[in-house]
Amino acid sequence: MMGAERGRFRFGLAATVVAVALGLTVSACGGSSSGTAAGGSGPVTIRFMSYNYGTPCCGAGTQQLIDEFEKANPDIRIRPEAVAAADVLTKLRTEIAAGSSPDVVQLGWSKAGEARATLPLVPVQDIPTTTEWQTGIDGIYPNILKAVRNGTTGKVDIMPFSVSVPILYYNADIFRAAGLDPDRPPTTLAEVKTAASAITRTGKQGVYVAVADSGKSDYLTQSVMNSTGGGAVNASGAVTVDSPRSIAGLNAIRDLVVSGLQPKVSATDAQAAFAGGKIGMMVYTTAAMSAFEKSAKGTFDLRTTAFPSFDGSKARPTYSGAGLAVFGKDRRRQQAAWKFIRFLTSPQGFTILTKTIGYLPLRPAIVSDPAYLGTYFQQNRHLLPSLSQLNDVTPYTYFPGNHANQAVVALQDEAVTPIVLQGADAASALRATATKIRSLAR
Amino acid sequence: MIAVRHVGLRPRVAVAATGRHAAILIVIIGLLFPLFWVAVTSLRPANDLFSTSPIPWPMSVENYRDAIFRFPIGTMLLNTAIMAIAATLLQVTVAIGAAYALVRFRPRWGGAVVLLAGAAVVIPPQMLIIPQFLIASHLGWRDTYLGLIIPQLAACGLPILLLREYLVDIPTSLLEASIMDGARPAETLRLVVLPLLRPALAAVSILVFVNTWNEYLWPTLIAPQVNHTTIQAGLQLLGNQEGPTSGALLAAAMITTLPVLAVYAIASRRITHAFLQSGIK
Amino acid sequence: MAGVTLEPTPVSPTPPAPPAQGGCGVRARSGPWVYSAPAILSLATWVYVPMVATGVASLLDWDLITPARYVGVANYRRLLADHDFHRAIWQTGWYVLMMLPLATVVPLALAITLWLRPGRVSSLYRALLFLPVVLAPAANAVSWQFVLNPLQGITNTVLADLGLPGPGWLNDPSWAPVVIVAMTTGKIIGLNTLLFSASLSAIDQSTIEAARVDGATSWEIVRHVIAAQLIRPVALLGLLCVLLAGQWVFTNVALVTQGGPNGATDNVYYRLYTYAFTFFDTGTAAAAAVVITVGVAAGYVLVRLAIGRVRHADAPTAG
Amino acid sequence: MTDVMRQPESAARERGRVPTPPAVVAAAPSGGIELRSVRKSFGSTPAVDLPALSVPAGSLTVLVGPSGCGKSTLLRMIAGLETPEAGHIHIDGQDITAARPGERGVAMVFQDFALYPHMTVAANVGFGLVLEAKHAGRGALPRAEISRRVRDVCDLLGLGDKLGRRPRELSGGERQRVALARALVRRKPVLLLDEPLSNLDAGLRAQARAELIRLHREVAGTFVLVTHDQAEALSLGTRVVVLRAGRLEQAGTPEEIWRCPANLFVARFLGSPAMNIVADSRGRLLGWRPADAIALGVTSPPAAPTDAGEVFEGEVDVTEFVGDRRMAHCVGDHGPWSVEFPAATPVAVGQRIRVLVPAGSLHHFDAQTGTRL
Repeated sequence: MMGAERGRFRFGLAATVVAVALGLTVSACGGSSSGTAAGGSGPVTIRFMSYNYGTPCCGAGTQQLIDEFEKANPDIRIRPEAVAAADVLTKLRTEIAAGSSPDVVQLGWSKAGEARATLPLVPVQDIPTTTEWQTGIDGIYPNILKAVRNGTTGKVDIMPFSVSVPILYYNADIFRAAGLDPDRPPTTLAEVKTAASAITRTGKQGVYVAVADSGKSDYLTQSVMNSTGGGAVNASGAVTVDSPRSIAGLNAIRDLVVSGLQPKVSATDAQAAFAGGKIGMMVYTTAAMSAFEKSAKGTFDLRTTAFPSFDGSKARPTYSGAGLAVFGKDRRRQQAAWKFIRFLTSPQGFTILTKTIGYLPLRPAIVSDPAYLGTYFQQNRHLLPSLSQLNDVTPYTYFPGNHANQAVVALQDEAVTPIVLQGADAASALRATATKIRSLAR
Repeated sequence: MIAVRHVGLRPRVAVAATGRHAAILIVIIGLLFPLFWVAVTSLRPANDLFSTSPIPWPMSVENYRDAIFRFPIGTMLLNTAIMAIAATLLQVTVAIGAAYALVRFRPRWGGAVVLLAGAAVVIPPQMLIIPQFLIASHLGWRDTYLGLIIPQLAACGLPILLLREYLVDIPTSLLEASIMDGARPAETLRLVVLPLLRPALAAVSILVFVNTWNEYLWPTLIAPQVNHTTIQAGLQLLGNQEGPTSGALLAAAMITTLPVLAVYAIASRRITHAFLQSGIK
Repeated sequence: MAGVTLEPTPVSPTPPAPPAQGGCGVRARSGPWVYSAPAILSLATWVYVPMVATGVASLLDWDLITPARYVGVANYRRLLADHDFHRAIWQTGWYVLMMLPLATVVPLALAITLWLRPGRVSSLYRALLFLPVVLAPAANAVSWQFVLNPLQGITNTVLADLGLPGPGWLNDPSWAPVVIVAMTTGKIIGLNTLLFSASLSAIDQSTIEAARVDGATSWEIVRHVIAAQLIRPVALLGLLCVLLAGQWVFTNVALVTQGGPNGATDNVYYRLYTYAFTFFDTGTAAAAAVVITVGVAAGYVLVRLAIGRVRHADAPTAG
Repeated sequence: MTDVMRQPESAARERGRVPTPPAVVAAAPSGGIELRSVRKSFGSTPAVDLPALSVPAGSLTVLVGPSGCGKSTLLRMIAGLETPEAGHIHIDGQDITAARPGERGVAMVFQDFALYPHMTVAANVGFGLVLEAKHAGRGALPRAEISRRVRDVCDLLGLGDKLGRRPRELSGGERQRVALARALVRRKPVLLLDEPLSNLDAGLRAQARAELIRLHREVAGTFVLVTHDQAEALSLGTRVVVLRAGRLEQAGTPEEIWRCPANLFVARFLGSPAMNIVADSRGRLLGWRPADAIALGVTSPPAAPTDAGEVFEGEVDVTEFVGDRRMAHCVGDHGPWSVEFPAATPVAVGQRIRVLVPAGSLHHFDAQTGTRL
């Protein structure tokens, strides 16, 4: 019991705490102050949330695009914000919940469905005038524009940007060692199997179809299901992951796993293994191209070919990558966002994107035009097989309801991953998951 | 378990001594091997990452170049250090105040404060994270140091409890003696309590620092941007890219580790001593 | 006569000043408040207000963006019927069971070994053991993932050279949680070895010498002298570590497996995070938070009771 | 004030030894304490309840009583470490009931000495002065003066060569002297000592007692000392205040309370062995000290009782040899009593003995109230 003494208290401790707190307030960096400028004149700053920005693979290219845009448009400043690809939806949603939505977002296609259903997306086609829009999209593969359209409104509400397609990468050295002709790569799944078993006999791994992708995107699952005549969602919006045709698609993959032609590993591990020359073939997105090229340089002969077809039907791969979505609230910022988007997707923008990051150019004309990518494609031929696929890429489908992303996660985690990693029975796994997805849609 | 058996049963037998060393070394190697291997691998060229040779030859700094020049790893490390140090200082300062108030003045409501602090230690942080996020966002603290640091005060319960335990061990008569000497409360704290508490403060600070340094969830939410976030959240960005960037990732992991290793190499004796002297209860 | 006198005069006319606040004497009025205000404010702002808010949110259907809707206990009903949540609870229990010995027995054995033979080597060992604690979890995760790469990681390469089949580690549902535990305990072993060493250093060396003079073997010393004095810190640290481990496991799961493969590494904390920040089902996440907190509190009370019992049972040996 | 310490020259000269007692300044000593209706309780049990008590300036007043009698609480209330629930405390006529401990002109020596372990002897002793100087701001004691005063007081207490040591490097006696030095250096009119000798071992304690008495003489301040040891109280104090259960039992010079214990409690509390108490034929209680009895015949038949006292008879139950004396514990008709003989006196267990207690050595108490008659 002490302290009868009363305190003419000299601040000491409390003062320190307050001082520390205040000091931090003063010295704290930036903060999200950009959300304030509503209208008026002067330069407008828009926020660009990108999963390429600030990364070793693609950061420099993105920065170059921003620099050139700002040079051409001195009244618009771009504030890039980096996020992890898998976290885009999370960050976007927390930003919006925190009352400060970014203006332009590089949004993965697998997340577009849920973003459309639950977030205040500004349809990109609605921002410019019709003529402006027409000039903006002039020359883009019509099929791409068709594929990315919003199924309900029929409008392009998210601008196609980094569109990738699944292709078959193969290691020509392993092909030769296995007695296969690297100039005649497999075009059907049956041929893939034959090649894979020849490769496994040499002690290497045969093939890896990365359906259980690390970003929890279902673009390859959909591509496989489409290619066997099924699909994740049918034309009327019903969930069809457990339809016999869809099951047949994943069964084909399971077949590879149980017969030992495909290693039971995650896509990340397989990716590293293919880059390390341990796997003969890999079905994976074109987005991995530059990374694979880098690893293969000086170690093996990397080649690519189109996504294989399944049991006689036509190959119907869908696309992955990201589009550019607009969330800015006021008109002025939306206009600025549109200008930025138009620049990013212009022939000039794509010349930079393709050269620095390896994204597929969305305009066939610039591939051969020496003013743009003509010379580049003469030296870098790996991307060419995938370009041909852009003509018949199928639309990406979205699960219905407000929990589309949750449904995709469920599909990938609870059905596709067990099939790939444990050779689980495709039919029962897909049926159980379909029930869950349907209940989420309600 | 192995260690106890060897130590205990035949202490004077040389075999036991060897066994003891072996057991400890096995644990140490088991814990540190991944780090060692990553250190070796990070120096290999990108196309030779999975070589099994323990010597990184041919050697290449390409991975480090990628990590340093194409990724803001320095900023992230700095952010992490600022966050961890500031949050530790803040938490420990706040805790000293509370512990001192509880012991020096013995207020009637002291029991309630101890209870509140104790419960705060037990509540899983995930339970609080959504409201914390909304509060911090509302204050405009997203992607700021303030946002990274201040809400970590939620964890001040543990240092309060620990420091209070130590403070209780200081003889009451010392505090009273300082009062008789005419010291004001702040002077008693600064001139008598804090010097006596130094080893305990070091140990508690280290404990808090380790927890803060290891914090992952909060930075990913409150400071998602690459230039504002911490290394824990930032390495995710590298790992999450399309295409394999293992080389850069490994180099980044090493760069993250090196300053810690350096500080640790200098201060490990102090750190362990702080713990040993304080005799944490 | 006496300088000190008992005066017969009655109570002084001035009424006694009432400085007392209550039964236990008078305190400075502002002192304790000023010093504890930062702590009380911190806890209120960042723990207790959020806690109440979470409690309220658990009764809402809310995605953080569209206006919230009151749904009563629907979230709880849905959560308690959710198989994913059940699995996460069992998995969390499994983690705790795996962690407990690794958080107590192993570091205790290491600490005792190092303490019985103090010296330079022991200091070095202790320093090396503590090293994983300060490593960034992200770097730690990267290292483990890389070493355990099933196709070309050094572990499986060596196993293959020994003619052993290398498991899929993080790709294998039965191995993945083990790897997560291993990744996490690296930190816990280091931290607890140091904490136990600290507890041990408080033991008077002379009691050990006395026991040695009495002819006690090292094992007997450990059993009777050290064990008796360490029961309390061991039990409490075990408890603390289970709490911390939950967080560190969470970090590793979030960094490495995201709960997979096939939900094998899931746990309640990660599940809560998933509800909250992957599915943006704030209501369910809040309900899960409430359920978890109640569970942790119950576990805490049980452990406290168990400690009381253990201490009671061991009191005679303590001497 | 304690001007004794302003003796730098002589102190420096005789560094390391207790200096010769300087002339005590004859000015009226200050530090008189008045307590009025002071009350304090812990929970429902009253700790201190004193209608009035005064401690004269310049006295060495010892508060004594069994543990829990409230003596420490009383001391701490004077110090300002506890605040009374009711009543007022005055020092030198000023009401200091609500003053802060540092401002009421008191210094204190704690039972465990409470030395700051992280400070040297010099820093320990000078701590209060340094703070005082700091608080005073301009016009404060200069640093040189502080260190001079610290040196002087340490010299006075024989600590001159220990200034740079830390408490853990000192012996128990040295620590006690540091604690004293720390209290004395501030030259407060009142010095409070809370069981200052209880942490010393027996040999040192006798020496420390003498030193304390000398110190009190030299310093000429008011000392208030708390002890539970009645012998210490009697030997140290110029005034003794006996407390029980928070109430005053008796206050006076040691001789007064030894000769005329005000009640049964005081009578029993003082002296070792304790006073014999037996009931007499008139229903009163008779008390006498074992040493005051005169043997009337141990082996021979009893002599006739005289008017000059009271004769007691009993059978020896236990004998104790205590150096030059021998104690006999007897069972008498009215109960047990003890008596002290010269060591040579042959007393055997089982023997019947008779003793005479001179009338002047007899104390009479009321059987009901215990008060002295």
